[in-house]
Amino acid sequence: MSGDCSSQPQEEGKGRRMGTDYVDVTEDRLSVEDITERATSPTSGAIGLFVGTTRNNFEGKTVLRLEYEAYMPMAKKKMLETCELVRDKWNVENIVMVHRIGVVPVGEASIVIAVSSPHRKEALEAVHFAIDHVKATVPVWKKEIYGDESSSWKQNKECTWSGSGHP
Amino acid sequence: MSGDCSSQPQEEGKGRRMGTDYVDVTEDRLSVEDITERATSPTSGAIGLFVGTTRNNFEGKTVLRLEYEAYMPMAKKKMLETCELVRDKWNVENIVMVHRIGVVPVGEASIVIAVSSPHRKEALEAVHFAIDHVKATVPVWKKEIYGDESSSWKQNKECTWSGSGHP
Amino acid sequence: SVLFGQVRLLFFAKSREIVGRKEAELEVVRLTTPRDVLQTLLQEYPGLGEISDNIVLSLNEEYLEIDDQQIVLEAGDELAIIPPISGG
Amino acid sequence: SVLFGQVRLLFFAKSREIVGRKEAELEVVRLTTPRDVLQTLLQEYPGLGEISDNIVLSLNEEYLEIDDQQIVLEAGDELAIIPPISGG
Repeated sequence: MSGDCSSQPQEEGKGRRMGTDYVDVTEDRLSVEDITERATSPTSGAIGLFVGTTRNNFEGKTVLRLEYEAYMPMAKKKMLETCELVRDKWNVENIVMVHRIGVVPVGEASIVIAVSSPHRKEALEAVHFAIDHVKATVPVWKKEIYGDESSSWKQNKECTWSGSGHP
Repeated sequence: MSGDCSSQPQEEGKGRRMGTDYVDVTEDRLSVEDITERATSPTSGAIGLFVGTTRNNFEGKTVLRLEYEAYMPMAKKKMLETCELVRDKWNVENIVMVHRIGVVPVGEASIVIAVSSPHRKEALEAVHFAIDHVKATVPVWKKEIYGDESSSWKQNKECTWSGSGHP
Repeated sequence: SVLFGQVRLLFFAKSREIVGRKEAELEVVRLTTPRDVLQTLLQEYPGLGEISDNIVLSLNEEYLEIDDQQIVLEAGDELAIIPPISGG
Repeated sequence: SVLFGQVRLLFFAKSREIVGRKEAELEVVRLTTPRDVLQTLLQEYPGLGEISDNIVLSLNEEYLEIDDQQIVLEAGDELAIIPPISGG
């Protein structure tokens, strides 16, 4: 169920720098090092990153593990659309976003987003926008499994069709 | 010249969560993975990171390498003060900041800052503030060595006693 | 409004658990609306009624607006049931 | 304004290159100002004149404000010459 998806390098012009979008959805453990390396550019001195990690509790209940699933091709498509929106707003070089699916043990990363830019303000703002947009648009689902073996499908508050008042 | 410096865990109260400040100045290559690991908390699902990497050019000149030096104890002290200011402003858990000194090859990281928080907005804003404050206050110096073996001591624009109009 | 063929259905997360399968086929009409498609789905899979206020549909990997006036379905189209997302 | 002893001087970056050493001792008075300390430094190390508009001093790992009215130096204090910083 793993695979990657890179867009063509961005053309110069329209205020855009050269740079690459790389998105992936994978069952493998995420390597922050590899993702940082992929975002690194010899012409951009700043990399902003967001790492989402799984928590060990929810409203006082012990979380044993998490299971993620994705609508794989659409998830990658929406991640690449997020990259496009980032490039509309900020002058960034490389954008890397990788989501892990399957069982993700507590404390491990479920998503890593890295954006390089000549300017750290743009790199950090772009990462912030990117994770917000991913949470609102990318078809990936998380199920929490609790200590009593009960479980719950989570809902991002950024998701506009979530039930209000739901977790 | 390497060493580390951790503060005591923050007490609860005054709006502060439990958490640890860890700062270091080292001649070793920085591991984004290790620093992320150190910032990770089972109770905080978001980690914001900033990675500063060395660039291969400055105003058209090829940069061969960079050399950093630090006023070691004061640098760590100012980094810990930055951690304190972050905790005054944001609800964060662990703060990790490591600066590399000595020769840093082009493309490698000179600084990594990682902040974990229950809320990604706070983690990312805290990282942004932290790198801005570090650039303005931590006594570390960077010398660029160019292709013609000329060199230049750089000046952060955030440094209030820089010469105006200087690089 | 003549039935013309089958689209491929994909179920995810809670909708997959309710229906008990990941994929199915659905007989549809060519000119329809997202709301009518949802009604057809609920007739076929009544269990989805439990979450019908909180699902959206996607057609060929694009979200459909539930209030869209008209959509055109082609045989082989991929229609997915998307419960509230929780990635990141 | 009597000389009372020596503080430890630390030079970094360009100031280190100009002076040609990392550390030195400086005879100082006990009650003084950052501006007077800088003047004493410039007399001792005239080469620093080139960068004197763009350095600050630190005393025992705390920045001094050049306009501070009075500082008290103790023997063994650590006084550092801090050219514009460029970390990060």
